[in-house]
Amino acid sequence: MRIGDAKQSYEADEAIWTSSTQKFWFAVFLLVLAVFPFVADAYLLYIGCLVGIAVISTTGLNILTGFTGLISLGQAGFMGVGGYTVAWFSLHTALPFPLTLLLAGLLTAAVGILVGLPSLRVKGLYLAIATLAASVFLHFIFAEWQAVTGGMGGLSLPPAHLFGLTFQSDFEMYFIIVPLAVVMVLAAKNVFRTRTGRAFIAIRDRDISAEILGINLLRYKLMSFALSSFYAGVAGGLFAYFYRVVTPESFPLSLSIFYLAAVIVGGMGNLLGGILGAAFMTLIPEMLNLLTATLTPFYPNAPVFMSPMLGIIFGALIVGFLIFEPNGLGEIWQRVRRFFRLWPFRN
Amino acid sequence: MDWLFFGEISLAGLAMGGLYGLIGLGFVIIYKATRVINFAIGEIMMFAAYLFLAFAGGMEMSPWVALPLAVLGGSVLGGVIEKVMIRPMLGESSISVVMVTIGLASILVGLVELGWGADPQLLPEFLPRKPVFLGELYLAPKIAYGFLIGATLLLVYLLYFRFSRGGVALRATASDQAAAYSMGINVRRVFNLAWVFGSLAASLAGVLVAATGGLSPQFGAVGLSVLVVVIVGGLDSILGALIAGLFIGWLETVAGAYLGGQYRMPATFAVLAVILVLRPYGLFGTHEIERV
Amino acid sequence: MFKRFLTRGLRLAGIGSVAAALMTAAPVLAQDKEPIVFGGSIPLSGVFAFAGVHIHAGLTDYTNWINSQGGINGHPVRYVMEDTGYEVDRSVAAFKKITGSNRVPVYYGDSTGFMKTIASELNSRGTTLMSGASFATALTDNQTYPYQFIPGPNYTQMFGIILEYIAMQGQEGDKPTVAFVYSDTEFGKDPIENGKAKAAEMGIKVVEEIVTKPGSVDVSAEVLKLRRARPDYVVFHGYILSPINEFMVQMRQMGLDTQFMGTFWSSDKLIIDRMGADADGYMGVMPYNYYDSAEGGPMLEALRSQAQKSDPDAGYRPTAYMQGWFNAMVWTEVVKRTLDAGKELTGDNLAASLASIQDWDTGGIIGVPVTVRDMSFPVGRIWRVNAKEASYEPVSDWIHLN
Amino acid sequence: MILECDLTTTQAVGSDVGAASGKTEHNKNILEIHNLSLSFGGVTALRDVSFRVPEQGITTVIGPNGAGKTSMFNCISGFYQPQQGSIHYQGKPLTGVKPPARAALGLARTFQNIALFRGMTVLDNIKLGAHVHMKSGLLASLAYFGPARREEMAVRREVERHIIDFLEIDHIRRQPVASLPYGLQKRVELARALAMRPKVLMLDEPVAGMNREEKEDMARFILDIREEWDVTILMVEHDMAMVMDISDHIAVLNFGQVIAEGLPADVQNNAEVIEAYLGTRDMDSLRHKLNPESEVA
Repeated sequence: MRIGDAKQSYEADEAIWTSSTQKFWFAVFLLVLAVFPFVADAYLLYIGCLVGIAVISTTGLNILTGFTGLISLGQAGFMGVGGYTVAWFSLHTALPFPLTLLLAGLLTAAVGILVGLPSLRVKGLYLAIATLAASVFLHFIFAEWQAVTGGMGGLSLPPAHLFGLTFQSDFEMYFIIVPLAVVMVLAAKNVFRTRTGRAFIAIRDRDISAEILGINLLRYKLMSFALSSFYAGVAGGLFAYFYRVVTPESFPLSLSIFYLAAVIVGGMGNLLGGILGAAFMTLIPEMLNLLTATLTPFYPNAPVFMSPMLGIIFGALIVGFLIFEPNGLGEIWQRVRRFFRLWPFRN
Repeated sequence: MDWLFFGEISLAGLAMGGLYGLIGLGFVIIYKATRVINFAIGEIMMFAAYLFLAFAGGMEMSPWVALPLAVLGGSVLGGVIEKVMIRPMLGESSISVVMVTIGLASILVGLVELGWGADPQLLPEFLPRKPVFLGELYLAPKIAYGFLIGATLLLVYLLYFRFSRGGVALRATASDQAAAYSMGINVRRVFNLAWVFGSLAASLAGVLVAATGGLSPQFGAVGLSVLVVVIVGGLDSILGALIAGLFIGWLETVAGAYLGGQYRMPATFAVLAVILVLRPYGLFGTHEIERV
Repeated sequence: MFKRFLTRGLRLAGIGSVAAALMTAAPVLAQDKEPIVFGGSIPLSGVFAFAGVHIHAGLTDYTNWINSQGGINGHPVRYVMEDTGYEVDRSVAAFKKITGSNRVPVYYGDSTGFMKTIASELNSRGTTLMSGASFATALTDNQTYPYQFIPGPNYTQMFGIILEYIAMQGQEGDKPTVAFVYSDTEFGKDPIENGKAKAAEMGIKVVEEIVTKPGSVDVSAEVLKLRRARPDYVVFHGYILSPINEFMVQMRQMGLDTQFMGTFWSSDKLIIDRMGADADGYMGVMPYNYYDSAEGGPMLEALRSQAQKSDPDAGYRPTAYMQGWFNAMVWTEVVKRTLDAGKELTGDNLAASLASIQDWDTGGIIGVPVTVRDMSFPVGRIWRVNAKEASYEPVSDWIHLN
Repeated sequence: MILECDLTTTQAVGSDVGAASGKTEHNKNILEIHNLSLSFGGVTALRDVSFRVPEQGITTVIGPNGAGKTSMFNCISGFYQPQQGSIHYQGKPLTGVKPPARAALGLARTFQNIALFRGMTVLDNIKLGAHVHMKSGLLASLAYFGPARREEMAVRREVERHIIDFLEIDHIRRQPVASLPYGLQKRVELARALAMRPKVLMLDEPVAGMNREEKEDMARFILDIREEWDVTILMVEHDMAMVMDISDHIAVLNFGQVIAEGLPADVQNNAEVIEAYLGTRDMDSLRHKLNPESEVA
């Protein structure tokens, strides 16, 4: 317990950052994010943008799977809907990027609601498989609806633009992706300070009791699907602007599993954990490359033998976290924080 | 309409469907006893097929020695998986357990790449090559003989579960874990046995499927078709797995032949979607009553 | 199997040791001139790894060879690569990392997806010319991809070469029929529309068109379709191995005497290694001479001796190795032409140098002098598997499309 | 102040059952159950059950284990759909009204096996009870500042002042519910039901598994709630001492049927009830009856 954190008002008590120390560190964090693109090299900047997109998508999936307890294997498909929406509007209209991204989010939310419809009748794994079916259908549509999606070859799109400015380089895209990621994570945090978020968690913990306590299950499950897919759609839209190409092969099933893994490794039902998970999982291949490069001088065929390790590490992380650290990186982070708060008085 | 063609296509599909039924059986055994949905079943199949490749190809054993060895290897793998990864997850939410099997799938793919490389492989031939004709209907020999071997194991399994002690224990555990426990059945052992038996069926099917289609670290994708089979049939119904296996195998092949290969997955997943909406617990599955 | 596993490891160790040696060897050769960097996103793992390791070997060996020849106009060559797992986002990451810390005039891209994705960045930078594993038709569009070229014929051109060959086989007045079998991927679908148009133009009838998933699938039903269509030729595209083998074996079991053909990535020796006697008679279109072909030429000899030197136990080198080597050869030629003209190594200048290539003698890698058209080398030859010799033998002359 | 008042009530009820229940008997019935039948497959859970719940009173449904009491609650909550019969609430049939709508109408409840949301704090669990009375939609929630925050703060104020203080759980409001002892969990569940602003508060075995002290606390809370909140209480309970002490009206269920209904004193002397409880058919409830303190959850 900290000294002096008694609150004068309920508003202050329910704020996201309840102490000035927390506010200070958040401000520092924002400052770092703002300065980063000016000091980072092209490679780090690119990775930074990738992490930003992954954070948005992971947060969306966390809302659905982590907080509402509805497992989804359709995240990549939803991102694809967002990506193609942005691509189509960029090619056929002159809409600026905030509008195309909004449309991407909304259209994906609509698709999410459609996919979520069976969620009242089917639960748990059956629902997961329904989302898997959705991703199969979406992939089929991406590949076959030639007129709109460009078929297997996909679509190439012009850069994002707003008020005559275009956002083309990673440096420019960073200023779209990262602020959006921050805003969207904060918005998700807000949801869990209100009745909507409580309803999601109640459904996850005990859906039947939640219903008897006055929560309309279908309504909130669909709302969770919509919200989650909105995030996925925006992430997919950013993906499209970032790479400027969308093809059916950009959104494979393995990407859905990647995001599920990010949620698990980060911590289901923990927004901060989700962010950590997204960053961590995005960085793993890069860390592995680094390790390979370090090993190569001593062990020349390191690249060939290290590469399959990625799959093994990826799987081992999922299994290991589930068995040994089911609350994920978010929980580890809390432990570290507690340690430093009490340090050096206790260890 | 060319009925002979339709007949041949259907036959090919049903033969493949028989193998799906066998894999579905492996899936259902594990689910019935332990309530675990095993997303790694395709990768277990793949692992056994690579073992076969190692024994029959690399070590140049007779395929008829290599086949049982590979299948045995696959079942041991199933047992080890249960002990190491599934048992610690007892009592956790089903989502978590499923994710463990997804993680496991990724590990198995990595291990296979490490051991055998990423190159596509062909299994040494061990099935007769002489074309099979049923009346006027042509059937590719590999799938015909594959079907026969699969069907034999299936029959053995059904008899085993009906009459043997282990089979009874398995069935008892499946119908009521607590009751089985109080009757002195070693439930943990049964869990382990279920994984061994389930993986055994999957392993045999894995070798047979790889023998017809070839092998690569991406082989596990066949697990998706199996998922459709068991959901349509009902996760806890052996009969459901067999019938749905035949049906899905047939549908996949007919859709592929008449509409094009890109329609195989959407066609079966459309059936899956309809089943999920109309009978979420599958055609033959048990509907569980929920309690507050 | 353990023995094979071991030899595979040793072979790879050989490749690696050369790569390591290169880091230290390059500065020795430097004649105080700035090194020229060959960059590469190389798929050492993932679904394309079987080719990636050999592409890597080809690029590595070429780099060593050219440095032993004094580099390019006295500039030493440095090959800098990173593994991508054949995933686009990692390929892009590798590109950013490598181009971030080096000036990279030429770069190897590992997939069509990557090549398309990186195009906008490449165009806005204008510093780098790129080629790679992709023979995608779309990349020959110079408007959209001004800095990307194809180290051979694109897939449409490969179909063109195959169709020309087929047309030549027909008895008078009687054109053979053909069926296309391709995978349900971007790679697989690439040349199909153009291929059908070309066939129609040449009066060759496409009697069946079959789409399958790539890799391990049961194709019995598709075989039954082909059995009814009875094409004289079946052209595979978008596969590496499976299910080509299964089509061939099953159709022959039915007593059909169809001729089977495939495009570049389906014409590796892997097919012979895995299928054995069943591969006999299979034909592929290949722009380069096979490593073990009877052809000769100074460059082909140099390649063989360099390959021999880098890994004496490896023996045969697959087409992916040839492909890697040829890419590097073209880069060298282009850089050399640009330097000779006294120009800077910019994307535009390099592209212009490439376009200027006419009747270029590749020293036996390609059997005829080649001319660049639309950023590709539209040349190739039909080869046929002789299973007894375990090799491909040429059955046509070099076909140079116009 | 509260403490004083409820002690006297308990004593009064204990000493003179008739007097306590007499005052509510004339009130009209807020809930009427008519000929309710419910079965699962071949198993009959309720058979032709009828009874009434007088407004403002404490009505208790008793009966041996498996008599259908919880099924009864589930029918009233709308979670089970009875095959026959009807439930009238404030004179109107509830047929076809979905569970969340019933909650909004003022039917609140607790659960036999505590159904708190383990992933939330005590405070959030209680606030969840106010869900049906809140309006913020998804967009307001995302924005937070503005209507959503105003509403949240209003609910927080209400919950803090009227419920958390009242049930004496201020010290645990920030704790996750999973870490609380059983008795406190039961109290948090009661708090959550109160946050639903109930007209009828349904309590499923509110003192099961509690020690004597906790039971007395709970009885006191129940009586206070009835007094201060103008609530009708419908309760399922095994603890006969408490049931007889605080109930105004009792319905006895056995094998899915109502075998007696009326004032505690009447029910106590009913031959069939004695048969049901003292007869050898149900050892479990006999044990409860003879030695209520030894009960463990």
